[in-house]
Amino acid sequence: MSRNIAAFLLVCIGVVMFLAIAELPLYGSPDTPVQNYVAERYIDGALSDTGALNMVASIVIDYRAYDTLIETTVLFTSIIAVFLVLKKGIN
Amino acid sequence: MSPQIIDFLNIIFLGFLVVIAIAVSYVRDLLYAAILLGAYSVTMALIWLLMSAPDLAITEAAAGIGMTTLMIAVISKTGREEE
Amino acid sequence: MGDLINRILQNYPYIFALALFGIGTFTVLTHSNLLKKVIGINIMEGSTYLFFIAAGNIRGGVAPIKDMASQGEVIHVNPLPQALMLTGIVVSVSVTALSLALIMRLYKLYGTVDAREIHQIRNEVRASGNSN
Amino acid sequence: MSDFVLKRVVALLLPFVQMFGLYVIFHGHLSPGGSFSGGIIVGLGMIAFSLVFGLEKGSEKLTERTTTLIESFGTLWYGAMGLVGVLRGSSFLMNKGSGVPLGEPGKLYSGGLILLITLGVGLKVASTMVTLFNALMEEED
Amino acid sequence: MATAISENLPVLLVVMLLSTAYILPVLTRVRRFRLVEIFSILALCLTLVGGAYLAKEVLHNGSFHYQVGGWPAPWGIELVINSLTGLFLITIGFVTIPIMLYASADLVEEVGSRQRAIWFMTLFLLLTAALTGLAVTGDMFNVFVMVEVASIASVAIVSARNDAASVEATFKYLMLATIGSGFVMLGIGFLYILTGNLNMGFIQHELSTTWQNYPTALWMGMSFFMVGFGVKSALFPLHVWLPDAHSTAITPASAMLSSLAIKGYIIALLKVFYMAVGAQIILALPITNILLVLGMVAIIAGALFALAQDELKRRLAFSTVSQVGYIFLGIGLGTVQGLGGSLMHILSHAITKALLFLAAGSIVKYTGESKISEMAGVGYQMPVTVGVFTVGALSMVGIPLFSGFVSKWQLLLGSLQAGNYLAVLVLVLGSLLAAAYLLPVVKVAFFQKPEEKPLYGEAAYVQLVAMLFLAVLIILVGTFPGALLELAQQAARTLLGLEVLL
Repeated sequence: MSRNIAAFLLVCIGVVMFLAIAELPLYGSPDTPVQNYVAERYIDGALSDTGALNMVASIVIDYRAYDTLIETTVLFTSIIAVFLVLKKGIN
Repeated sequence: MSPQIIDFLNIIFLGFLVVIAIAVSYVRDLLYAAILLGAYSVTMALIWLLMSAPDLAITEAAAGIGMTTLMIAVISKTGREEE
Repeated sequence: MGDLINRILQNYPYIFALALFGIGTFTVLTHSNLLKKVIGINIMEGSTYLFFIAAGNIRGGVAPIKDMASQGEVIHVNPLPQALMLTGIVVSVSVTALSLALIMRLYKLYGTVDAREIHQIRNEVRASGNSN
Repeated sequence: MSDFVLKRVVALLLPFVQMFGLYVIFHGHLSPGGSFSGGIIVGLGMIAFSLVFGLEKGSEKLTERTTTLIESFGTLWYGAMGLVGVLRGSSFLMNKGSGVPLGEPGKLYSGGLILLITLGVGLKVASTMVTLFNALMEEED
Repeated sequence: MATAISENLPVLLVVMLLSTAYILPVLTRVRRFRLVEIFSILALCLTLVGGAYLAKEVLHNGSFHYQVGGWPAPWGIELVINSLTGLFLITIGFVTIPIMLYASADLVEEVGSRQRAIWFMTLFLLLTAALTGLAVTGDMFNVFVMVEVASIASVAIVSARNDAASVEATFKYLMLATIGSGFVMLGIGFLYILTGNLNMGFIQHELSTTWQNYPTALWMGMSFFMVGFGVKSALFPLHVWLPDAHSTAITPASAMLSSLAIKGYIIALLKVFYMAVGAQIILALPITNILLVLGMVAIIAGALFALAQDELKRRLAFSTVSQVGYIFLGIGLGTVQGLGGSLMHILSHAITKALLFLAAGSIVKYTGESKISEMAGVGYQMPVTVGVFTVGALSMVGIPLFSGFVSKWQLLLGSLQAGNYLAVLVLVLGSLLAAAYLLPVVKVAFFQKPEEKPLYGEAAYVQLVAMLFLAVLIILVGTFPGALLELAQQAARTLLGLEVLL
């Protein structure tokens, strides 16, 4: 029963999704909103701004380093959570 | 490679992803399901390579295999069969 | 109409991404086996990476790594979605780790990894607690 | 017999796996890869050691206390690197303006704080993988 | 040094909480456990001080921006500190300090061992840090990462007791929270594809000219956000995880989750809707109407479910579903009064629900009874605890001079202003139902004689202090809401774009 309801809902959502996908900028074209001034600065300026050849690394650990700090925290959180779930701990 | 070939390969691999995702629902043996998850990650890593994201490819492959390892470790304790 | 279908077909990675998202969510919601649920979560999160990376891709673009040797002009794809999805992968690893730990704990407490059976056992325990 | 072969092969392969993981970590700013992927590879190498040579032997090499310390200090190290910028009178997590030399592009030491941060996070991720595996496999109560 | 701190205060608040959390697990060998607790309470107090300072700055000088790493806005991560930030930071400070104080009394005994207590406190601090980060952030992907830390930490603290009931609830919560995260991530993806930016201000700027080209895609993205944050903040039909999780967790955890964690996601939703997409577009899309309807349904349905429960903590958990409905109703009204009222309700419900859960936890623990019908005469044995519970209940009902009245009055005025008389009716009915499900507890506790002489006494000294602190806070906010109400109104004006973002 719940399986049928879920399938029905997903089909409904799917139809709307097709309409939404048709409105999105075309995949793979070089002049979508995504390839704008933001991406340009990362591609052209990363080497002089951060000194790293790999632009992904320069974004991850320099331009958006704060995100990566929090990402490391996510990992830390999950480790502490696993401890809390599985271990008895010492007194 | 020309963009058309890349598109073609992309579609094949993406179709493969969908097949794996559906297969997970029908496999009764959990070990197979976990291995399918590993295959999912590796296929995805191939797609990242085709979409020129090597960083993501290496991370996805490593993370996927790591998760499959942990999952198999859990399955080894809880049993393989899905009722 | 033909234009609409053409646009949809050109955006094929988004279709696959949303389809995978649907399949993943469906797996999580309908399967009673907890490990299958976790695999569904992984499929779902993988589809969101596909969505982002497809957005940043350019046909004929090269990987966003500067090559000191090459001289010619090359088009690099947008590196930002790739950086974001690295974070996304870490998040899904963390969630998977926590859910596996919870499955181990549930197995120790209930002796099964099936959500329906666990629910049944809980209800029985609650009912017997009431009668006392 | 097969156990013997497995042990020999793994003992032979593991150094290379670890070297590859460290390479991925150290060259994160030059080539694909980085702290997270490299850290997972190193961690998976250690997990393979535990799987083949036994859990006790594995956790002898890396005790729970050590991994907890690495967990905490890997993340603290990141925060401390961020504070360099604050102490220099500029913004949190600043790299270029914080007075750390950026180095020559393309060389191993380039990118200023990027290499240092990658190293700390890579170690942390490796220990995370091992800790996860040990916690899941451990028989408690 | 002082200037370095005050200039970098927004990010340093988050980093200070995070560093405290990083250090805590190393401190397992510290002999005096009390020191560890004081250490973490100190960090929370610093957050309150910093938050109050930021709120004061914002109230006088308007909102300001901070660039992490020194990178200018669309490239780096930008933090935006406005009145919304100030209000939520103060809420965080008000609620976390008493909860931590309360927890310090019997945490070791509740969770099993000292090390587990330290892990619990670590997760508590990480949750606080993530909520602080959500309050200050101005970047879409930063919102996602912070939400992720918050959900993993809040999922984990549910299972702190590690018994059969709580672990099952935890797993359910984790699965639904992760599906919510997936939806949020897809929503961010839609916004990113349409604008090419992650910075909220820039997204708004890009969308303001181009959004007519893709209304369906934008609506799809917005509904993804609504479902994602709706699951996490227990909007009515998506609340299924909440009653189990909040009623089986240990007392400090359920107080924290019910009062703050849920509100953090609402703050994130507000940031996405009003700071990233912009009030004009949101009010033009049929999004706020959906929220209005869902909010009204949630108020009534949550209250009816609460009435049907006999277990005290479950009743309070369903009451949270009902009160979250008030907040969404205010958001759905889309006027300054309504939005200001719902922001005020975030604060007043946070302190009220924290107090109710702490008091209920004490009652359940010391009497050993979890059913309301078996709590006859508790009030004679635990006069202070039941007394503060009464204060909380009156505030929840919305009696004048208690904090709940301030926010509900604002919401009522907002509905009247918008000419929405159905909303007025629902608000009044919700308050009556709140009286119907909370006041019987007080009646049973104070006016029914127990059958046999009970053997229990009052809760621990520290716990009483924590609860009295919250009770005094409720009355203070209810009597002198001036500055806070002004802050909420200013935040509402800022969000609706009526006050120019500085």
